[in-house]
Amino acid sequence: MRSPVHSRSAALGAVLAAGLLLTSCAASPDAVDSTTPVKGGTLTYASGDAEPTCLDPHVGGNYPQALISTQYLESLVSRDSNGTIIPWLAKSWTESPDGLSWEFTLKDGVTFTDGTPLNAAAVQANIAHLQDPETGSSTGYLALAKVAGTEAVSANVVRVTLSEPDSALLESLTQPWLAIESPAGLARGVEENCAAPVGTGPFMVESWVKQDSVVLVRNPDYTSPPADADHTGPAYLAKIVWRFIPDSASRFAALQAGDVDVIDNAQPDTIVQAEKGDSIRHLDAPRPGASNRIELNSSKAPFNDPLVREAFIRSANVDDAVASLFQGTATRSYSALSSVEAAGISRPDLFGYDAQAAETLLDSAGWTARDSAGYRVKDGARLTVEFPVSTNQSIPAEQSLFEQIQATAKKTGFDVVLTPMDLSSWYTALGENAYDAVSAPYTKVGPDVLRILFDSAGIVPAPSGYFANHAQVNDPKVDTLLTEATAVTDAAKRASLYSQAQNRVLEGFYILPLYDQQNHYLLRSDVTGARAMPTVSTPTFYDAWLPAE
Amino acid sequence: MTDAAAGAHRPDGARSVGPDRAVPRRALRLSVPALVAARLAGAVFVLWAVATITFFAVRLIPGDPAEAILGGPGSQTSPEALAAVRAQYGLDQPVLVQYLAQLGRLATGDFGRSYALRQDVAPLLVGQLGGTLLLATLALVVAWFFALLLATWSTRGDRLARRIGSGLEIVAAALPHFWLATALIVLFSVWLGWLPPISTSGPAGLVLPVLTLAIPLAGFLGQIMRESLLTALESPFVLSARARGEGERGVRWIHALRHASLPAISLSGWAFGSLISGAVVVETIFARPGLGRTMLNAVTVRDVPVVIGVVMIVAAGYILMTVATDLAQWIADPRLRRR
Amino acid sequence: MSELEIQAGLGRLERARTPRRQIGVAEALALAFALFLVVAAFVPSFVAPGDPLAIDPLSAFQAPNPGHWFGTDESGRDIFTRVSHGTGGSLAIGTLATALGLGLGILLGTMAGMLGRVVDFTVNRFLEVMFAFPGLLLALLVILVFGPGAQTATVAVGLATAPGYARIIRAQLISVRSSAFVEAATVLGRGPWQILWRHILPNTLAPLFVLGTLGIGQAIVWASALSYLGLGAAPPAAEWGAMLSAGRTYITSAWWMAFFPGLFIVLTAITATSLGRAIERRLRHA
Amino acid sequence: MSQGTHPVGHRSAAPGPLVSMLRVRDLTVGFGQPGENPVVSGLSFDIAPGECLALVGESGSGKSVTARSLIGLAGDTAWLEATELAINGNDVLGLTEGEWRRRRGRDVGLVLQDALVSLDPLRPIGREIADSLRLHTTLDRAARRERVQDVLKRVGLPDGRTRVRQRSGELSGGQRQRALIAAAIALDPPLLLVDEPTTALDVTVQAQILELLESLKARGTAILLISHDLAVVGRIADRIAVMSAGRIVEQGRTARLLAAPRQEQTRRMIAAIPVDKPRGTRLTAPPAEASPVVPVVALAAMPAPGEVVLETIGLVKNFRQPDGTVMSAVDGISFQLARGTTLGLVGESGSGKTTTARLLLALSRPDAGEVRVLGRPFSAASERERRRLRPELGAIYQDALSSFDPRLTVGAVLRDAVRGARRQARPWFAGDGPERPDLQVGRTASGDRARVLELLDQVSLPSALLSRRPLSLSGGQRQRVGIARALASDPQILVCDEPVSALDVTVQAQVLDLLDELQRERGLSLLVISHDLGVIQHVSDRVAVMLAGRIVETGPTEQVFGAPVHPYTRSLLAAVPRLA
Repeated sequence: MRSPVHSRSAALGAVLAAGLLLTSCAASPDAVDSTTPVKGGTLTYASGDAEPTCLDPHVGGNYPQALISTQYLESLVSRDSNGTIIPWLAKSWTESPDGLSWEFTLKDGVTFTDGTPLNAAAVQANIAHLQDPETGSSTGYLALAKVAGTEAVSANVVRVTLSEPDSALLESLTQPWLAIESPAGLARGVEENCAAPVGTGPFMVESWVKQDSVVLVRNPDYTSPPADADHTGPAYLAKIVWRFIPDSASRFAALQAGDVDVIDNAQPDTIVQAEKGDSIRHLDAPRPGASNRIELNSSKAPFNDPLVREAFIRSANVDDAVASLFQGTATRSYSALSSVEAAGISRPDLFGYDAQAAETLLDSAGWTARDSAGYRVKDGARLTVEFPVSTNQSIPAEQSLFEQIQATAKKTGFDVVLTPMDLSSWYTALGENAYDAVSAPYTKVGPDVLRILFDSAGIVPAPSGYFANHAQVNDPKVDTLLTEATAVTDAAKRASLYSQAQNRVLEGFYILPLYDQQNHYLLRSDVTGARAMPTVSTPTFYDAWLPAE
Repeated sequence: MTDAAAGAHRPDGARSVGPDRAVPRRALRLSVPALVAARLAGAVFVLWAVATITFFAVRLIPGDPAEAILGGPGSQTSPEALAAVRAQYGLDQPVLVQYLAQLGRLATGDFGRSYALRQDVAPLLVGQLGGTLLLATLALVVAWFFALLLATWSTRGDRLARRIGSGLEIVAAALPHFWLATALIVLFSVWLGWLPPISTSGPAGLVLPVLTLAIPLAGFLGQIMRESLLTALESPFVLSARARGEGERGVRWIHALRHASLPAISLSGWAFGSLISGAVVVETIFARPGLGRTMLNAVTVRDVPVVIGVVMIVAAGYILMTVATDLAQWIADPRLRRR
Repeated sequence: MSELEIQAGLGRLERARTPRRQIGVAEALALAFALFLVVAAFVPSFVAPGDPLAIDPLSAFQAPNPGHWFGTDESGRDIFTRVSHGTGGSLAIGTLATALGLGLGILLGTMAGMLGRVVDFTVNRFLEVMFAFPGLLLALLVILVFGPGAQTATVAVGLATAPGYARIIRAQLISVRSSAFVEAATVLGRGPWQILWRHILPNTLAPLFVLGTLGIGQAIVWASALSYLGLGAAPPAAEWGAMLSAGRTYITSAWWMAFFPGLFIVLTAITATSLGRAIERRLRHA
Repeated sequence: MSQGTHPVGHRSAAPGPLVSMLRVRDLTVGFGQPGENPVVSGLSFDIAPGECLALVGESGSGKSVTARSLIGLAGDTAWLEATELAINGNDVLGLTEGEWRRRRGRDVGLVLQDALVSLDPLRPIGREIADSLRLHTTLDRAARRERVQDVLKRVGLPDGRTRVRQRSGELSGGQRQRALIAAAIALDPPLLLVDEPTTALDVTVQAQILELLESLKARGTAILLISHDLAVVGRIADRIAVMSAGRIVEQGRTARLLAAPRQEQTRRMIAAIPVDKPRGTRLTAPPAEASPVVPVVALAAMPAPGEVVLETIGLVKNFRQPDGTVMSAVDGISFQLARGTTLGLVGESGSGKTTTARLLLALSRPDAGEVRVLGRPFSAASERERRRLRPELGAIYQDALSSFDPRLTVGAVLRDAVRGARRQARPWFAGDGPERPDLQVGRTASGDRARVLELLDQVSLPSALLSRRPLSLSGGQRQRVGIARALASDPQILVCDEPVSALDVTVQAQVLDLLDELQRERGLSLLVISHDLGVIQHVSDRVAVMLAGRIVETGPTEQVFGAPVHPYTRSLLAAVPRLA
């Protein structure tokens, strides 16, 4: 393997060994020598995600914002590839014994790119900003739900007090949606701050041409890389042009043609194609949090019957579908959590394809008759599974996967009705409880995502109709386990509680795990030193450099 | 009766159905200022109607615009925030009041604020307009060039050339933009690697988008030019010119092509609309900023002010294009000036 | 001006020059393809006996080969089978949209052409306004209101094409109504209804057949464009536009997935154009 | 046969002059494979400088192809053979396109018939005229402009400064024709080919154009004049060659040929000319008889002028002009048509003839005045009331083709007319209109076909035409179908609007004879509208002369033609081309 990362320090070797994700395709001998980073150059990044409406990830808080803000904003803490929380803007932190108070000591001499200093007041302002309803934060707001108040212990030390213990606090704080921005920047108002947030990161937002690109330039005074970074001081690249190319074929073609250097949302076929040559490298960075799974709506017929849920799961030939559609770029998951989450447990025994077992289960559930089309019927009603598909959230290969599941489940007698929808129709369908199965990604650092997805509190929709517990798991036992896990600080105990909760959910056949949340980047092989953050797997180009022209 | 008097009237012998139709249907020929005023009134009417239709069509959209403003149904919004937004955008007013307010704002050039992009619509669209105009103008020029080339080539010689020309044009005119764009990318970017598959800052990035828009248009224009070129080449005035010793090139350039371009000019209004429709697809595929892509995105996220803004700009563009077309015809065809 | 008006006008221009002749090679090919489409639409299993939805993950992404003429898609479905079975859906969308557009066009055009100056003026202004919305934009607006889907796409395309039809029909009606043979019938003492029935309607409606043929091709292209943009019929429905849209994702590794559905759209449009013009020629020469 | 020097061909057909500006021997032209389908064969003639040879024949006789072949413009698909073809003593057989191009406009000019379409409507005429100067001389712009002014003066278009900027559409018909001639003679080519130069023009304008050609001849230009009208060419041609089916059937000095035609075709064409042929004279030989030009003394058979069947009282029709002013197309016209007679309405373009015809047929509504039919109100009645009178009023149009529904066959057209007539003839339907039991008796659906055949027979058309569409018929046949349709309701009055102006002279003669026969057999009353004084003189009992929407003179035909009172009538009559 030739990868420049590989040829570098042993410290990084560990990172790689942990599965960090820089897989190079083939050896390219001429690149071996170029180990000295080159300063300058412009890297063009093509994102297949939607163009953010606001570059400040506090506002709303979605993945496209996380992708780009990783380049210019930084969080208090980060996470390394082993799942250990590491220092970033905060050089150290302590937790009070009761778990209700945390003190963060900030790095010295860090300034925002507008020249204002990073201090305790700035952190306070950011937390206040996230908690201010006017900001319209959703992800960050949720993550800080238990934060009751902040206090500047000294200029460099900030204390965060909680209303109840939160074992997930540090994990939450690693996320880009909780990054620290310049209070002066925030004070400019939402509009200006959305156009060009001011942070401490290695790059700064220079300009943003809507529907086209955001131009980022190097922060010459950068001093605050996370602990797992490869170098210190300013970034090597002089400029990043961040483009939005929603069409995946165009995006890949642009990469092949050398018009862009990095693309995200790489499709399986393009990955396979790229791996055949040596001009493009593949970076596989599954997102943390939940695995990609089909959630079965247990609140109404037919999936209120566990037997039917199990029958559906048994009738779905996921393995063959994943193999054909993802062509080896995705691994089958049997877990509720992403494979990067250490707390995840895997239960291959529960999710194997067994059409015979499915038939038997349906028979015993009372769905014995079949209609002329071959679908099971009971009391005159067909065994229909309404499956709204969000075309925004499911990549084409995933939509094809659903089609294949539809085809295999049909043999058992399920009438799976796939309805592709745009995002707002999809949310509406969910809000109206007009679904039996659904697949929705959820990205969050740490196993606390289980609470969001499976706690019965997540069934009650927000005023807008949004809720996260799509399987509508309403199990007091699960609730108890998850609440307890949040409050526990002991790692082993916490792991055990999460593991119990997961087993209960998995054994209840509420979900059909498919694979990790796919997150593939393709890079031209002359891009050296780029990596994905072990937090939410967004790419960072702080260590990246391009060969001199 | 003198010679001159005959000009005022169609010769009796011309048709059995007579002077009733010698006077055109739009009987009232007006003076120039009156004509301009009528044109202006017509334009204002169309714009008003477009705004009205769009406004009320948008009323029919299911869902609460306030939610859209707050980031769509997926975001967690409080009832207080919704109420605040409704008041801020005037959504709590009666429909008629909102309608009049909207008209008033449009009349002063205020297109409102985008729900999704958190930006005033007018500057946003002005920024997007340039890209689309550049694309459309280049496509129109290239299409005219291709059409002229094909029309003159295919009318030059034998029947085979004419068949080939006609076949090419029919095929070109039938090519949907989305398929053509894909085919061009596969051919020129993926297989040959000659041209970038997306728009880049340099002129090379414009080649494929422009070709995508220009080829089908050239098919249409070419068919029309070829047919009218043939008609012109067979007309008595061309025979007269030949009888004066005019050669093939002179006949084409001095006489025939001018006649052949007249019907093609009159199509420019349609061509504009077709290019705008095409821009929606082309800008999406080639990742170019522009009105088409803005419109598509706005429709996808139901960003009503942007939709209204794009529709208004396109309608205004269409009206301008119609005026320009009339003007071009008026310049190219002196027969229109006499009336 | 609309695409249809141009197409219809071209047919007429061509007619002025093309001598009447036997069915040409192009027309014969168009006729053959049209026949294939009709068979595929009504008895798809006759053309392609397989199941268009039958998956076979193990034979996914096969390039065209003797077993799969058009190759297979990402789920191992046979593309020829899918394209053939998609004919019905695509033609249905095209036909229904054309019927809707033509129906509205007839309604508006007849109103304008027959009901006197006030109605004519009103309808004309309305059409002017509609023309200020380029076709796809109008369709997008309809979709914005009613949400995406095959039915909406059909309605959207129908509405977007209606103004074009209306204007052609109105012009045709006015031209026929003021033609010498209608006056001659008046002189012969025919009543207005007799004239309408015997002369005006047949002479106005005959060209509609041509328009309809041209229109179906156009409607299919438009509906496919909407599907392509993710606003029309959705996968796994074997509709051409949706197949093309799905196939485009794999364009760099499996070009056949997008190529063949696209080819059928193009061929259908060409066929509709050729047949429309051929019918036009024959109608006028007959 | 020796070439060139032979001044007078000993072939009887080619009495040529001494010096030949154009010399043609055995010219054969065809389209397609060489030798196949000749449309012109074996033509031989000469034209001397200052001489005018007229090539006369009916449509399709090959006249125009001949003219175009002589300037090398017969077309890509044409082939041409001749033993000799020389212009100004230079052999032009087998010239390349480039060589031809250098000769066109310089050695030989061509004037086409319809100046409106023969001049580029988008170019100012100054440019068109200067073309040959630009192409064949080295004159600079100013010199060319100078020459254009001269040429314009010569063709009788003064005010050259403004004229050169005008385009053909801005000129009147006569001016246009002059400009076209100017473009052809800008370089004074010694040979001018003129194809139907006066066909679409009014008679007075026609006379002026002929004078212009006369003056060119006087300057020594050799002219080949092509026309279908012997009367027109008689005026300026020195010699006439009569063409039929691609061959010259007779050639000779004008006076001789017109006075003593030797060939049947020539005789027929001369006989067909209506000018100065009294009312009732046959213009065609009856099929059975061989003798030409038999005056039919049938006047006695005509009913004495009596009751007025059609009457107009002070008809006025105004139109709004493009510039907003109001023009009276018809300005207070009153006339009466007596039963069994023919009234001829004559006038030039724009005189209001056609508007009058439309008012008579109640196709448009008069702004003042009234039309009465059989003594009843017609224009003033509602269409419903009028419909009862319509069967009494048949109409024949100039453009018969466009008056037929293009979808219908001849049979269907006539069946429609017959059925309509039957329905209208029902007594209860006819109301207070005239009772027409004659039409009703035996008129059943089964009788319709018989009636259709009867009508066809009356206009001498074979029943084989029933299944044909009018588009596939000849002009004469179409006009006969039109007449048959008009007769279906057995009308008392026929309004004929330019019934023969689109037809060849011999066909015109047949149609005029047919109308005459029908009138005598059925006692029809005819209103004939025409711009052609010859036709009017021939068919009318009384004549009304129209000028600018008014009737300036009216009276019995012999009186108006013999002793015209109004100066306009006099000028019209002076301009009529006559054979003598």
